[in-house]
Amino acid sequence: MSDALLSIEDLVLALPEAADRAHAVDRVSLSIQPNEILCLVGESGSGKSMTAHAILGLLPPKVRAAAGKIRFRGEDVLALSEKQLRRLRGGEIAMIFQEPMTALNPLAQVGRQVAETIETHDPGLSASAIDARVQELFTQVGLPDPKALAKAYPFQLSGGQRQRVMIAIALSNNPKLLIADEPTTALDVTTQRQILDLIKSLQEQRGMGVLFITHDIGVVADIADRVCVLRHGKVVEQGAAAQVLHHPREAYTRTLLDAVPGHGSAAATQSDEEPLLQIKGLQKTFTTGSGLFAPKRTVVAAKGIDLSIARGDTLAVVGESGSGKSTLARMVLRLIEPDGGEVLFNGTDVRGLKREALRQFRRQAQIVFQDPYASLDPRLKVGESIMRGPMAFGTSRAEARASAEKWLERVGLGKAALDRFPHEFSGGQRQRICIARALALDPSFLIADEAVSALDVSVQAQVLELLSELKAEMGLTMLFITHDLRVAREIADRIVVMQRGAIVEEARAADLFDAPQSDYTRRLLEAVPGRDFFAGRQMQTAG
Amino acid sequence: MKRRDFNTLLLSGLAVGATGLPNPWNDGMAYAQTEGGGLTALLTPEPPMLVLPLNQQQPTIVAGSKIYEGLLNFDFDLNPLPQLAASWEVSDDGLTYTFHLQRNVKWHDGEPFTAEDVVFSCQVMLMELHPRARGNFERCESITALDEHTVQFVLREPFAPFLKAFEAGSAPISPKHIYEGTDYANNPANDHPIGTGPFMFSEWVRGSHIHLVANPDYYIEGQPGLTEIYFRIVPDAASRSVAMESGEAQMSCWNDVEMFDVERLASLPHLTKTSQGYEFFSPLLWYEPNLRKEPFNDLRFRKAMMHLLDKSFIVERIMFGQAKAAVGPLCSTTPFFEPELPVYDTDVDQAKALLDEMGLTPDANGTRVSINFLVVPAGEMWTRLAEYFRQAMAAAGIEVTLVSTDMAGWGQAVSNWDFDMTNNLLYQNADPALGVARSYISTNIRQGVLFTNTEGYENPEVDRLFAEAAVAIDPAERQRLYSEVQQILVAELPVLWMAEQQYPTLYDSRLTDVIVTGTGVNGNFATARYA
Amino acid sequence: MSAVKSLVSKLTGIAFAILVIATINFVLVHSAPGDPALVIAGQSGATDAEFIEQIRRDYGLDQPWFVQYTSYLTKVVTLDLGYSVRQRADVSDLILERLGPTLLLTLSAFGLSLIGGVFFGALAGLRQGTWKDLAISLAALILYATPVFWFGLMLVLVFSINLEWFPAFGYANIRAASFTPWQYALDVARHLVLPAVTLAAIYMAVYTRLMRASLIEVSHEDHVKTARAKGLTEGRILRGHMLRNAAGPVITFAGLQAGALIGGAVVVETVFSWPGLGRLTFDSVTARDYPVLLGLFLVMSILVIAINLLTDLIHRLVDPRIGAR
Amino acid sequence: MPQFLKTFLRRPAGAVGLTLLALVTAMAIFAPLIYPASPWEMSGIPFSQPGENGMLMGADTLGRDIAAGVVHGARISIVIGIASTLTALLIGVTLGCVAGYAGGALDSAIVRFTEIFQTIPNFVLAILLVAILTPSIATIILAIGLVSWPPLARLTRAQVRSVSTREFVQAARCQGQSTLSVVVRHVLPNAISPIIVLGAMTVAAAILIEAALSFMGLGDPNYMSWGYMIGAGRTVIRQAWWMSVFPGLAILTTVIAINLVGEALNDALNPRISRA
Repeated sequence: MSDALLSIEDLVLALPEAADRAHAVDRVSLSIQPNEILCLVGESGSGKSMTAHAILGLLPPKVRAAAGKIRFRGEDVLALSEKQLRRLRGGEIAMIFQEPMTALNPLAQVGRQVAETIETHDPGLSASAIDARVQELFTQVGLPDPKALAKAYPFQLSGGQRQRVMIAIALSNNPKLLIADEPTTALDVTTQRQILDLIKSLQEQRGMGVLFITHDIGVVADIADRVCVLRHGKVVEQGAAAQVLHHPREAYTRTLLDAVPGHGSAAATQSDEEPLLQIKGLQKTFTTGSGLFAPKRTVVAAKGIDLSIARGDTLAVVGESGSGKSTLARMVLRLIEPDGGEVLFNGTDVRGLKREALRQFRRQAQIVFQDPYASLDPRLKVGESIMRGPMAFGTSRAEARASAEKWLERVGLGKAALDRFPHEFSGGQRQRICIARALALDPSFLIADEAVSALDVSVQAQVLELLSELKAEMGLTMLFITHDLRVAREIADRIVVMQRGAIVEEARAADLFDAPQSDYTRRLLEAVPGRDFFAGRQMQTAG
Repeated sequence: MKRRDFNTLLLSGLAVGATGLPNPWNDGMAYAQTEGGGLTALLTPEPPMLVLPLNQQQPTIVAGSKIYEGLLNFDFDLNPLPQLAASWEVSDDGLTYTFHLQRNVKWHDGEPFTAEDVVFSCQVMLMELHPRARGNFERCESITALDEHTVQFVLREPFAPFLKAFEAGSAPISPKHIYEGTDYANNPANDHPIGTGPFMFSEWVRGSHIHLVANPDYYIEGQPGLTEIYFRIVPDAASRSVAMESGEAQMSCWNDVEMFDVERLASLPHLTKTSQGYEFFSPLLWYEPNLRKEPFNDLRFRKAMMHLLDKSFIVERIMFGQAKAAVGPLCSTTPFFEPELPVYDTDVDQAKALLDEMGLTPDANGTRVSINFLVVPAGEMWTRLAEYFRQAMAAAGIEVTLVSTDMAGWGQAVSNWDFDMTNNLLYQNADPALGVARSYISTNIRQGVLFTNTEGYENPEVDRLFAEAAVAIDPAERQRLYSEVQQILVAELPVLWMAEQQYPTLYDSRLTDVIVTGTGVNGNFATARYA
Repeated sequence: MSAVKSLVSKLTGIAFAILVIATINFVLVHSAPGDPALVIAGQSGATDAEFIEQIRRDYGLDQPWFVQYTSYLTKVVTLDLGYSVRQRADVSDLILERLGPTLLLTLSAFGLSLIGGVFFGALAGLRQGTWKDLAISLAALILYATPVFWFGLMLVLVFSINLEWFPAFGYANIRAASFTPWQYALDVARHLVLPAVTLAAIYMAVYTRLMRASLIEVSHEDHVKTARAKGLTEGRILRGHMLRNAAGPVITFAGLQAGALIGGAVVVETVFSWPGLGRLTFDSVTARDYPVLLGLFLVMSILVIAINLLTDLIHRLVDPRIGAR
Repeated sequence: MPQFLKTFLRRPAGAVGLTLLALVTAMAIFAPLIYPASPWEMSGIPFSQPGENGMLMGADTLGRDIAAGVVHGARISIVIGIASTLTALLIGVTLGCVAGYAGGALDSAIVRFTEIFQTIPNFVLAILLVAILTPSIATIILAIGLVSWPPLARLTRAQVRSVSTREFVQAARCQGQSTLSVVVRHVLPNAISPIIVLGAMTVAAAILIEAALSFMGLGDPNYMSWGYMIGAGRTVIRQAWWMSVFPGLAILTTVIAINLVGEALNDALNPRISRA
């Protein structure tokens, strides 16, 4: 271990007293050799980011290293002075972050932000030399037209370009160790693929050590040389990637691997009846910024969308951000009014419905939203939130209460949840409450708008399973909005792929995966992290 | 801050100055101060113009009276003195007034001053522009120039105070060759007024100062004694006090200095105070009830109010001694003043007795009657007077609600008789017929017009006495008539007279012969000089 | 292209705003009960109804309101603000001669409050929780609650009456006529200190609080962490990555406060006898000088819009995102 | 609401503010008991220094007791502060709710109107309104209310808009609840906290505007007010500093108290909104 680039020994990070636990990280030990990628994987709250921040002494104000050592090339980083640390930061150790929009200073030109890093660590360098270096870096990270781009501000770049700039900053002083803290989580899947490839290739070119932090086992499968699994601040398992992924020793690791969606839908009942929902030629354009002093901008969210969902079917709408998939869901429920087209539910045009008819329609069609924190009224008890719906349709309070209890039991929370407030529940639990709320109205149609996107992978798997069960039990028809092809594959019978307000492809789930028709779908599929690994793994389990 | 930045800041300040601020340095004017015999006087507020025939606001007269002159001037006892008229005769029947004008008088533009100018001013220009002058010259059957230096006024009936009409502020003489046949208000000469006075207009920087210079061709040898006058416009009272204290200004008059500050300044060695020079105006302050309304139409109520008010409190505490308790409708400085008049002592019990007699008994809260008081919106003294009135009335259970308004609202309410009680202050203009009768005679009850008999007092006897006294020629006869009317008025209390305001004039102790007439600072300052 | 379009939309907005403001002002001023003709008459010692009628006729006060309104709007378009009967001067002249002092006062106060607010706010935000932060926050809290006119009086009490450092009232020394330009500028500057500090102090308190909060927020932003991860020194992080970012919202807010600033100037000008628009407003309200009031409100509103544009411009310089959007 | 109260009082700002505010309120309520004589009573010796002649804070130019004025002045400040804020709330919240929930052309019309109203220097407008309507308690309340509503309207609109696009409101709409029920039960309760806080701050601002109006001589002449006292003391500040100092301190204390309470309210109300 002595020749390790970085070794963390029994690191303990203490949280402030008011926190829900004493240690963010508890006796974590790991090491990174030069020229290897170590993936630190774990769900939220596992302490993976904290560990990474500790290496550069960038812990939040009230968190401190209580015990252990962090050795970088033999030197204990925790014992360094602020000045010595500054020499390391951006010099021998560089770091990139999750959210490239916020990680770059919005008010400074990106070239300047790179140059600044070079200047700081090499004060003697001339301005022209720095400029040349910036151009070179931009070329290396694959940015087009480096000269012009250097003068751009972050807001003028795309998400992927911003992350490339971040990488350029990180590489600017030829670091020995690169810490990448969830660098692709905020990106669309195709962009994620490019960035992963870039990091991998740069690592190989330069022989850097990389500490790559992620929650996505797929990503791990794609790039890791070695893997370290964290849970609740403790190391569960670590070892060579092949070893950990193919032959996990610990149950938790296995759970994580199994939880990755994409195995195929539970039921594929096909019916030839008249479709429950039919959408014809749906149009929507958003206009923003019509203030006194602001010019207008337009975004096309739907241009002539046609689709239909058969009774008892689950249709997944997949698309990257800005594709218009969420707008579509909201237009079906008339939470957003479309500009044109038809939405036929049971043959009647939803767009023509007025007051009471609309109310009755909404009872039939319910929705579960993405953000479990925003979708429950913080001022209402959980039971009350659920009961309001049936009561609005004339159910007596006692009956509504009984039904709410029943549904809470059914989603696995127990009736005690009835009298508690939303903030007492975790994200996954809240999503269950939302499902209970939707189903309490006994709908025939359920829209899930990114309903599992905000959840950790193990929780995600549970909620998906619950939805599948409920669907089967109640004969629900479902419209499932997601950005994640794997999730779509997991739950849907049919999949629709959207891009910039238009449908690119529609197919049965299995067909789409096996034989994508459009280039875009193909690109999406290729970008799915760990696709080969999981495909292989599925074959294994199947075979 | 870097020095360069500071300079930029200053420069921007100067640039601003060039657009709108007074920027007196660029006319190369050396500021004479006292050494050269110049005077810096305060002027409050800034007058709208200096052309006396067109505007008769107080500050206009203070500054304009150095440029324009009248035929006569008046001493402290209000006896006539020569100004543009060197001498004059009044016929025995009191109908014909003949004025012999000064020789060698020139307008400031060099044109000679003649009798034609006087005829034009009195017969044409002032008749159109000057309401007070119109009131006087309307009485004339004819105004004629007998020769180049003699003017004769013939009245339809005798009018005893007619001579008082010839003071500069009441009848300023203007140049015929400039104004005849023009639109007076928009005559370009208004920006550079031309008169016959000892000082000539030089410059006016709005918001800052008015500059007058000595008239080298003035018709009296050796006058004026000052080389120039600066009238400084200082809008803030405290700043004016500071200016007087530091000697930056050498004269203040009228309301320039707040009353509570007067004695402090007067005690400074470099300043002299006089309250002489306001005799011609003799302002009288009173509380004015609306006699058309209950309970003010009841003499007992007015008497009760009079018993509740303490004149000495007003004089000492509200007016800081810059006043004298009034005894009746005439000021002690106005001719035909009658000192022997009944007195209403401050006596709450007597007031209560009167109210009881009226049947105004206290209710559970001790309130006998509730009235409104319209506060004069002209400054602190008036507010204090209203507040004092409320407290004084409260002593006998009269509940007073103060109603505030702005100047226009006040004028509207008072002139349209839409008020319960208010304050008023009127000049007596040197004769009861000019400044006193107007407040009490029933023929002057004129809705919509301020400073008339707004309280609505009617007494045929009073009407008769005032009318006779106005046309009587014999001073002793007039005294008898006016004494009688004063007795009646004090008995009937149409208004509650409180104080004769004594405006202070403060000036540099080295100045002599400044306040030499009954019009004081409204005089022409020809004689003023440094000792 | 986009810049021209945004400029056009801006100017249309301003024109519309001015029209509405002019209308509101006109309606307000004309619902006043007092009769201006009476005041004019009273001031010239006049007592006859005929004279008053003549004044009404001369100045169009006898016209129906819509005639007065249309003629007013027409005049506004041609930048003719009318004529003040009472002051016997063109309203534009009256306003122009008072505009300088008000601009000098409000702009100095505006600058001072922004600079001071950003400085103290940044200091407090950086030293969050220390005695410096506590002292600054407390001072800001107190100043924020202080009536501006009272604060001015207290400054007068301490700095002019007791210490005699600065003149208590006025715009320039009464002897200023004989000064050289340099002396004059210094003299005005000396007179400016107390009013400007008074007006600035209250807003400085506001901006300090805002800047402190803003800086603390920025200090938690990811890009600051990035800057740290780049190995920059704290000073460099502050200058390069925090101050500008934190000052943006403060400047925007300051622009919104322009109206309040002008309102504050009215009180401050009254306290310090500063010969500006504020005093003119008050004098005109008491005198019911309609033309002046109408002109004043128009000019003040334009002034507010102008300050808004100015802060907009500053914000554009500070934040490149705004222009591009 | 015990949790809320606990959070509120745990803040030193809340405790101090509430204490001061209670003090001022008590002063207002018990003024006739503390100083039974009218504060206008001119019975003392003019220009008495603080502590002299039995007058705690001295006397003014007419011999009126400054301390009595300060105590009685609390009434007018509090009454006007609260009443004008209620007026402003009525206008602002109504317009803001309508604009925020209705959206569309009505929304942009209200927004424009509000923007323009905000452009007018509000204190100058208040001066104008009071002068035109002639100064009295009612007109002062109306004028302050009329110039104070735009920020409330903007905040209400922003709040209503942001809350009504939140997913739980959409969920409530999907549950078939009526528009009124959605607005009253879901939107308003979740939008109201910052409005309450701003309302508290508006009271403080209203007290300052009232004081400034009185200072400029546009107060109701029948009620002793702090601004009036400072205005009356301004010209004699050389001779009688106490006439200006004490009423000013009274305003300062009251406004600080309200601001502190507002801040504590903000802290106590907000975490539930953002985190709960």
